[in-house]
Amino acid sequence: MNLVIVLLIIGLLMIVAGCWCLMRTFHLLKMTIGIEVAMKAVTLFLVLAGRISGKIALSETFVITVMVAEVIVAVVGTGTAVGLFRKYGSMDVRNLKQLKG
Amino acid sequence: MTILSICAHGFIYGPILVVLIYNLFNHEFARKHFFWFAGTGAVWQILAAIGGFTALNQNGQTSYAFGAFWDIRLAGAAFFELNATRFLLLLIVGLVALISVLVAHQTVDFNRSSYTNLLMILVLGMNGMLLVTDLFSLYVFLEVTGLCCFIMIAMFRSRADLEGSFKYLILSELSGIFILTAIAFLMMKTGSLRYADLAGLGQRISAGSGQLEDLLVYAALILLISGFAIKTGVVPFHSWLPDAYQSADTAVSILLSGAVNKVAGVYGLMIVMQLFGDVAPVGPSLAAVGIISIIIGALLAVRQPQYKRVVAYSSVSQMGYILLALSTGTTLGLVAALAHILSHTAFKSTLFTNAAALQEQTGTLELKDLGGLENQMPVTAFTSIIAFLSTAGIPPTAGFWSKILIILALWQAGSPVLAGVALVAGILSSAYLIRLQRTVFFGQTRPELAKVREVRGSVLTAEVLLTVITLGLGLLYPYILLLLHAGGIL
Amino acid sequence: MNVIVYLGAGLMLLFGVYAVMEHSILRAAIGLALSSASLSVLLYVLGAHLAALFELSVCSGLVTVIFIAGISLSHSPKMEIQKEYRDKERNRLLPLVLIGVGLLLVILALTLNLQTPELAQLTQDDDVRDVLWGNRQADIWGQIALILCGGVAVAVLFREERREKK
Amino acid sequence: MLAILILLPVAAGCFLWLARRHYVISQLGGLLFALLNLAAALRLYQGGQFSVILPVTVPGFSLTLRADQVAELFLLFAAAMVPLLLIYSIGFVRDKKWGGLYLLYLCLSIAMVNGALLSDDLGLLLFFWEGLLGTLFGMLLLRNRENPRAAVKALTVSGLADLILMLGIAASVYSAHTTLMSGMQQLPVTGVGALGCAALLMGALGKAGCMPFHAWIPLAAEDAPTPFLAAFPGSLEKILGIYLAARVVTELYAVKPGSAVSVTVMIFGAATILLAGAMALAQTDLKRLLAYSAVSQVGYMVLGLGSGLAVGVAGAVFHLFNHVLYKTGLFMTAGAVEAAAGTTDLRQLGGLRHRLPLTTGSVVIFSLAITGFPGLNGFYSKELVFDAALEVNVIFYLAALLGAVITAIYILKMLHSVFWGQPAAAEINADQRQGAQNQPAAAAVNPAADQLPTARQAKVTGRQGEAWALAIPQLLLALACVGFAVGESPVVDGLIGQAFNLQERFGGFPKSAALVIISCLALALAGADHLYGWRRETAASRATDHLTGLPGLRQLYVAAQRGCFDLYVWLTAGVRAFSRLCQWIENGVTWFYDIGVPRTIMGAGNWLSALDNGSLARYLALAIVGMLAVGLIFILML
Repeated sequence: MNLVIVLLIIGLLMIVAGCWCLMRTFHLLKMTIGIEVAMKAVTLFLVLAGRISGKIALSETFVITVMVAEVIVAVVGTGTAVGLFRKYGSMDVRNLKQLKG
Repeated sequence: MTILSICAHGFIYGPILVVLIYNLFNHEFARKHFFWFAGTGAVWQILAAIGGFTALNQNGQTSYAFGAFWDIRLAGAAFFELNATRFLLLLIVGLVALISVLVAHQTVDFNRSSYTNLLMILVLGMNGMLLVTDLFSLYVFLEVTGLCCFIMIAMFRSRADLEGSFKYLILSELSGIFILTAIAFLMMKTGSLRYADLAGLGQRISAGSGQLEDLLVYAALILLISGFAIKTGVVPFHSWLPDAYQSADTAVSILLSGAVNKVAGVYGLMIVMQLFGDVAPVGPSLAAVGIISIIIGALLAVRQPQYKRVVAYSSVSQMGYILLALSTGTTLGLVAALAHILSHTAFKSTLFTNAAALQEQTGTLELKDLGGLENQMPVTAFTSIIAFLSTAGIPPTAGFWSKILIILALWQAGSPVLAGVALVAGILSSAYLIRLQRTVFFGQTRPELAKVREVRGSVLTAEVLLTVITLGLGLLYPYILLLLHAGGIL
Repeated sequence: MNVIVYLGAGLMLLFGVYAVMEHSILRAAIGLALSSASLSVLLYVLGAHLAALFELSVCSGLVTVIFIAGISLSHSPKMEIQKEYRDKERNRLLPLVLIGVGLLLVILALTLNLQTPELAQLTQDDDVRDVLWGNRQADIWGQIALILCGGVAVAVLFREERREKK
Repeated sequence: MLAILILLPVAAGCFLWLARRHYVISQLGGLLFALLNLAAALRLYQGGQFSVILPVTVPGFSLTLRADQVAELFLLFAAAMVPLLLIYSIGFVRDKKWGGLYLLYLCLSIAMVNGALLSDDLGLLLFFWEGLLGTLFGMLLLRNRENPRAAVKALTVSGLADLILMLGIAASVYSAHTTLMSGMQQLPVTGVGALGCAALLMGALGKAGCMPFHAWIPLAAEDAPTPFLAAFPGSLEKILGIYLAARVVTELYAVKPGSAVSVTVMIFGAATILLAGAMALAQTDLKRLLAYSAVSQVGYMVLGLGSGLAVGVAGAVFHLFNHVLYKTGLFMTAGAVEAAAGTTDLRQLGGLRHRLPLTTGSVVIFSLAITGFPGLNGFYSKELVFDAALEVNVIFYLAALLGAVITAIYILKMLHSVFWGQPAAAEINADQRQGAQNQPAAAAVNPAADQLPTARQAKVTGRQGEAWALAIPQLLLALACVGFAVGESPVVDGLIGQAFNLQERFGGFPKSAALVIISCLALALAGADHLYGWRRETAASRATDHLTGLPGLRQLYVAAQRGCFDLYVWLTAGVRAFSRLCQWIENGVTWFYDIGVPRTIMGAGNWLSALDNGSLARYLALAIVGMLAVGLIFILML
C-alpha cells in the first residue's frame, strides 16, 4: 500500500462518483459537473503517470491540454443544458425521452 | 515544396484557412455564399487526398512524415504521418463533407455560417485524428471532432436536436474519460504515447508478472476498446447513436454516419488493433462486440418508426461488420474493413441524402406518413434501391464486394462460424431495408402526398453522385480483389 | 510531503462526492471548484507546478464561472427550485457505494500483493514549455481547434433565440 | 461447303416465303434449291470425309462441323427426299394463307437437319436438334393458333426427349472429356457411361418417335397439314433420330449384344411395334392410322439398332430408308386422297381407284413394301431385322413377326376401304354425330377454320382430277421403292455397309428359307383375317372390328382412350401433382416469410427496444455494462 496505489484508488473512486452522478442524478448541469469530477481523477492519473515514468513535463502538457478540452466540454454541456431549459422550462433529464425506438 | 508536401499541409491548414477567410466577410454575405466556402474546403480535401496519394505512390514511399509549422527533425518533435490507409480515410472525410455541403445547401437555413465554421473545424479535427502519430494527440483531435458534432447537432435548437446532442455529449464524454484513463495507464508503463513506442507493448507485458503496470495496461486496453466502441456506436455502446442521427439535421447526420463514427470510432479501434493486436483478448472482444452489434442492430432497425432511425440502426449493424473484419488482425481483415468503410460511406450517405430529399419534399420522415413515392420521386427511389442493394450486399454494388471481403477475411483467419453468422445476418439487413422501401416508396400513394415532386438541385446531385460512386466501386472492386490476389493478401 | 498528498487527495474526493450529492446546483459547482483546488495542491506537491497553476485558474476558476453562468441563464440561482430533482435522487447511497468499492480495491491490492512502482525523482532538466512547444506541437494545433470550437459554441449555444427553426 | 448445306436451305426458305404468291416461280425455285442441295450432298458424299471448325467461339465448345461416311450417307438420303417433299408441299399449300410461312419453316427444318447431321460437336448438335423442335412447333402452330394442342403436346413430349438427350450429352462429355463425337470412340457402357449411352439413345429414339415419345404424332395427324406429316414424322425426324442412335450404337459406345442397355432398348422397340400397331388397327381415320403405323415401324429400327449386331444395324438403317420412302409416299397419298375427297375418314371413303389411278398404283407398291411382301424393299429390311431379333432372343422375333401380321392387316383394311369398295354414304351422318360426341373440343374448334377450306379444295381438285404436283412425288417414291428392291444388295452392302464399316455382307435374298416362309405365312394369315373380317362386317373399313373387340385388346383401347400410354398425359398429371406439392411448400414458405419470420424479428425487436427507451441513465448503464463485458472477456482469456 504505497502512495501510488492510494492515489489510484482515490482516482478510481472519483471516477465512480462521476459515473454515479451521470447515472443517478436528474439535473442536466449536475451531469456536466459529474463529467468534470471524473475529469479531476483523470488529471490526477496523468500527473501520477508522469511522476512514475519520470516524464513529469510531458504529463504537465497533457494536463494543460486536457484542461482546455474540459473547459470547452463544460461550455458545450452548459450551453446545451441551457437550451434544453429554454425548451422545457426545467433541467430534468427525465424530460429527454422524446427520442426512442 | 513538393506536391506531396502541399497536399499534406493542406489537410492541416486548409480548413483553418477557410474558417479564417470565411469570417472576414460580413454576416449576410457569408450566410448567402456559405456553399462556396464550405464546398471549396471539401473539394480541396478530396483533391489533396487524391493528389497526395498519387504523389506518394510516384515517390515510391509507403509513408510521409511532416510537421505543420515546425521542423520534425528536432529530437522528440511531434509529427504527422500519411500513408495509404490514412489517405483513404481522408478522402472519405472530404467526400462526406462535400455531400454534407450539397445537402446543407438546401436543408440548412438560419445558421449557415456556424455550419460552415463547424464543418471546417470538424474536418480539421478528423484530419488531425488521422494524421497524428501519438495517442494523446489522437485524443485531443477526437475531442475536437466530438465537440464540433455536439454543437452541430444542437445548433438547430429544436427539442430533439438538443436532446440528441446532450445524450451524445454525455456518452462521448464517458468515452473520453475511458480513453484518457487508458492513456494515463499506458503512460505509467511506457512513459511515451507515440505509436512507435507503444507498438509491441503486448510482448513486454504479461498477466502473471505481478507488476501493477502490466495489469494497468490490460485495464487500459479494456478502456480503450470501450471508449472507441462508444464513439463507433456498436451494441451495447450504441444507444446515443440513433438519437443523435435522428435528431440532427440531415446534413449533419451524413457527417456523423459517413465520417465521424468511422474516423473517431473505427479508426481508433484500428489503431488499437495495430498497436495491441498481439494481446490475445483484443481481437475476440472486438469480434464479440461486432457480432452482437450486427444482429441486435438489425433486429432493432426492423421496428423503428422513423426513416432516419432505421438507417441509424442499420449503421450500428454495419459498424459491426467493420469491427468483425478488424478483429481478425490480418492484412486482409484491415483491407476488408477499409473496403466496407468506403462502401458504407457511399450507401449510408445515399440513404441519408434520400432522407433529406424526403424531408424537404414531404416535410416528414415518419414512416406511417409516407408511402408510394416511387412515381413522384423516381430518382430518390432509384438511388435508395441501389443503396439498399449495396447495404444488403447484392452483387453489382460496392457493398457486395466489401462484405465478401469481410467474410473471406474471417474465413482466412479461421473463424468460419463468424463468417457464417455474418452471412446469415445479411438477410436481416434486407428485412429492414425492404420494409423501409416498401413503406416509403412502394404501395399506394397517400392522397396528401399526391403533389410531392422530385427534389432538385444539390440534393439531387448528391444522390446521383453517391449512386454513381456505389456502382462505380462495385465495378472497381473486382480489380481491387485482383490486386490483393496479386499481392498475396487474398 | 506524503501527508499533504494524502490530505489533498482525500479532500479532492470529499469535495467531489459533495458536489455529486449536493442537491443545490450552485453549491455543487462550488464543491467542484473546491475539489479542483485540492487537486491543484496535490499537483503542486507532486511536482507539476504549471499544471497546478492551470488547474487552479482554469478549472476551479473558469469552469465554475461557466457553471454559474449556466445556472443564472436557467434562472435558477437559488436552491429552492431543486425540489423536483430531489424527489427520486438516491445520492445518499453514494458514500456507501464508494466505501464498498474502495474496500474492494484495497483488499484486491493487498491480496494481489503487486509490485508497485515508486515515484521517480524530480528532475529540472525538461521544462514544461520546452516540451509543450518542442514535442507537443500537434496538441497545440488541437488546442487551437478546441478553442475555435469553444468560440463557436458560445456564439451558437448561448445566443438568444430569435430565429427559431421550430 | 459444309456451311453451304446449312445456309442454302435458309436462303431457299426466304426465297419461297417471298415468292409465296407465285406458284410457278416458287415451284421452280424450290426444285432448283432441292437439286442444288442434292448436288452438294452428292459432291460431299464423293469427296470423302473432312471437317471444318466454325469461326465462332463458345467457351467449352469447339464448334466443329464434320462430314464422315455415316453423316454423308444420311445427308445424301435426306437431300434425296428434299425435292419430293418440297414439290409436294408447294403443290399442297398452293393458295393457302399460311403457305409461305409453312415453306419457310420447312426449309429452316431442312437446314437444321443438315446442320445436325454435319455437326461433330455435341453442343452444336443440340443447337440444331432444338432448332428442329422450334420449327416443328412453329409449323404445328400455323393452322391452329387458337387451339395449339398438338403443338404444345409436341413441344412437351419432344422437349422431354431433348432434355434426356441433354442429360446424355452431359454424361457423355463428362466421361469422354471432349464435346466432339469424333473424340468419343467406343466408350465403355458402365457408370456414367451407361447413363450417357441410355440417355442419348432415349433422346435420339424419342426424336424418331419411339414409344413413349410418340404421343404427339397421332394428334398432329389430325391437326397438321398432310405435307407436314410426310416431312416430319414421315422422314426428317426419323432420319435424324435413327442417325444419332446408329452413331451411338456403332461408334460412340461399345454396346454389346445382350447387355442391359441393348435389351432395354429392344424391349422398347418391341413394345412400340406391338402397341402402336394395335392402336393403328382401331383407327378409322386414314391419317391417324398412318401416323400410328409410322410409330410402329420405328419399332423395327429400334429393335435392329438395339440388338447391337451388325446385321441389326444394317437392317435398321435399311429399314429406315425404306420406311422413309414408303411412309412418306403413304402420307402423300393420304394428302392426295384428302385433296380429292375432302375427308380422310375411312368409313366415308371408297372406290377412289377410278379417280386417282396414279395414286392407286403407287399406294399399292407402298403397301406391299410396308407389309414386307417378298420381293419389295420392305421385305429385305424386315428380314434383316428378324435375323437380328432372332439372334438375340426368340421373343423379340415373335413380337416383330406379330407386328408384321398386324401391319399387313391394317394396311389391307386401309387399301381396301379407300381405293376399292364404295363410299358408305349411309354411315356418314351417324359417324359424324358419333365423332362430334367423341371429340367435342376438336369438332367445336376446327370446323370453321379447317373444314371449309378443305371442302373448297376438294371441289377444285376434284374437277381437275389428279394434281400433278401431288402425283409425281408419289410416283417417284414408288419407283424408288422398286429401285431399292431391285438394287437391294448394292444399297445394303455398298452404301450402308461401307458407311458403317460392316465386315459381313447382308445383301441378296435372305439366306434362311425358313424365315422367309414364316413371313409369307404371316402375310397369308393377315390376308385371311382381312377376308374374314370383311365378310363378317360387310364393310372394308370395319374389317378389323373382330380383332379390336378381342378381350385384352379392347381393354388396351379403353386404356389408350384414357391416355394410359400417353407420355403427355403422364407428364401433365405429374406436373399437376408436382404443382400441388409446390403449392403446399409455397404455402409453408409464405407462412414462414409472411408470418413466422416477421413475427420472430418484430418480437425480438420489440423486446430489445426496451434497451433504448430514451433514458440517458439506461444508455450509460448499457455502455458501462459493455465495458465490464469487455473486461470479462479479458479476464477470461488472460
